[in-house]
Amino acid sequence: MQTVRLQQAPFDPGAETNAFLAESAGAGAAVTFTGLVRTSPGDPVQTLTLECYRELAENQIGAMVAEAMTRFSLLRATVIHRYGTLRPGEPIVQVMAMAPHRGDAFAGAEFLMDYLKTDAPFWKQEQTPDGPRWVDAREEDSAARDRWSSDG
Amino acid sequence: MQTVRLQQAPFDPGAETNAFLAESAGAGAAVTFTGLVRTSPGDPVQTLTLECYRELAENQIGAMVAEAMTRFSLLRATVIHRYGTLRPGEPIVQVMAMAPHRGDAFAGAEFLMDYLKTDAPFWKQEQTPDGPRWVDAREEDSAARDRWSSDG
Amino acid sequence: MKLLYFAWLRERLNRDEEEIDPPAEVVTVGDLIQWLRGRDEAADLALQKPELVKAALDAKIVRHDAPLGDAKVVALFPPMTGG
Amino acid sequence: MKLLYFAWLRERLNRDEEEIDPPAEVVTVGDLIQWLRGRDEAADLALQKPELVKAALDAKIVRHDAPLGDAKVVALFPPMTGG
Repeated sequence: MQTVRLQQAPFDPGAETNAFLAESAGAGAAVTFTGLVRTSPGDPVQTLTLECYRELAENQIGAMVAEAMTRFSLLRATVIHRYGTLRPGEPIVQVMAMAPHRGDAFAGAEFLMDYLKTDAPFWKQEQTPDGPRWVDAREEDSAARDRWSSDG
Repeated sequence: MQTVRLQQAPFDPGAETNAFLAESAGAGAAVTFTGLVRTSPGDPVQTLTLECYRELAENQIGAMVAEAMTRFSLLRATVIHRYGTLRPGEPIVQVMAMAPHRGDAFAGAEFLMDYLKTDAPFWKQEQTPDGPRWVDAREEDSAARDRWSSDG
Repeated sequence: MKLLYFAWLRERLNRDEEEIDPPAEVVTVGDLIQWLRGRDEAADLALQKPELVKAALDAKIVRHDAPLGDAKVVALFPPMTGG
Repeated sequence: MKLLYFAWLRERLNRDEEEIDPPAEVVTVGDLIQWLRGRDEAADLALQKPELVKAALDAKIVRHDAPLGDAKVVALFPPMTGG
């Protein structure tokens, strides 16, 4: 069973994990990844605004979750992704994967995160004391995604 | 900051994740692994009893968490491990790892799970319709642990 | 057809969408990008590095050599930064 | 010294702990295991595959060639199945 939710509203990471676990149906392993708005004293971020192309995001994320389900024999997978304006420490994204074996649950969740970074149509702009700046796509993120096609 | 809790009482996986996330201190990535008592229609398990050598478990798990913190630059890591008698679907273990980067959070949590499987002094006995049986240590678990020493 | 812009493309072009009616010789996404560059200076600057411009036709990602075909909605956007 | 048994070792030996006072020639964990096997038949059977017996001295895991030294608590147990 796969679920994709794109929303402006905040979500409760722990409540989402508990709802996900409630239908474990005998499975042994669940991995939850939670991504938070980052900040650091040396590079303070006041807010982070995510722009989203919703219709494309639904298509892209739906396809990557379907691939993860098959590839890692997942019993359940959920992606929750926010857009709009968020403050440091707020959850942006949560990916959950459930499988009979822990290795598959870890791999499924990490696969989804790597693909979300490069293939989900969101664009991030940070508001900083020096003004707004667009977050550039990172080479490492493309490399992280590409390793899933080279080892398959 | 590292936390190890060994307990007979149940825990609430989502509440633990939320408490863990509450002190994110600017970090971007948190991974929660939750292990559940498994069952399947073809091989039903009525209850699972975990025996524990507490003093050794505290030493062993404390050392592996300390290693994970250093090796993966984790900002926070928590292991919660239950013992006693559990029913199918109940959480047995939860591992949480927080890091600035998602790859480290995933690797830290998976490293800890792999070491818990082989190096934490718990022994599992399943109660089944055919009587009790001890769960054997698995070759794959030793292999999963050993890959962390070969790639370092 | 409808054209959508996102992120810094939207900002530099100062619009998030427009209706366009390109001539018949505009066959592919790449042709469309070149045609847009010829229309005004802001577009010429914003689209000058085609490797930084991703495209979707009717909410499906395509390469620049994809034909526009009967697409009703074309989207142009920078590399994605999800997650 | 105190000796602890866990899991199926505990079951087969029908005790979870005992006080022992091995002779001076029992120097290592491996020596102790052989000495225990000589004491009774249940121990001889339970400990017959030393590779399935792990050991800890004062709550620190050691190999079978480790000297018992001044350890107050020796634990013997099967391979661990945590997580």
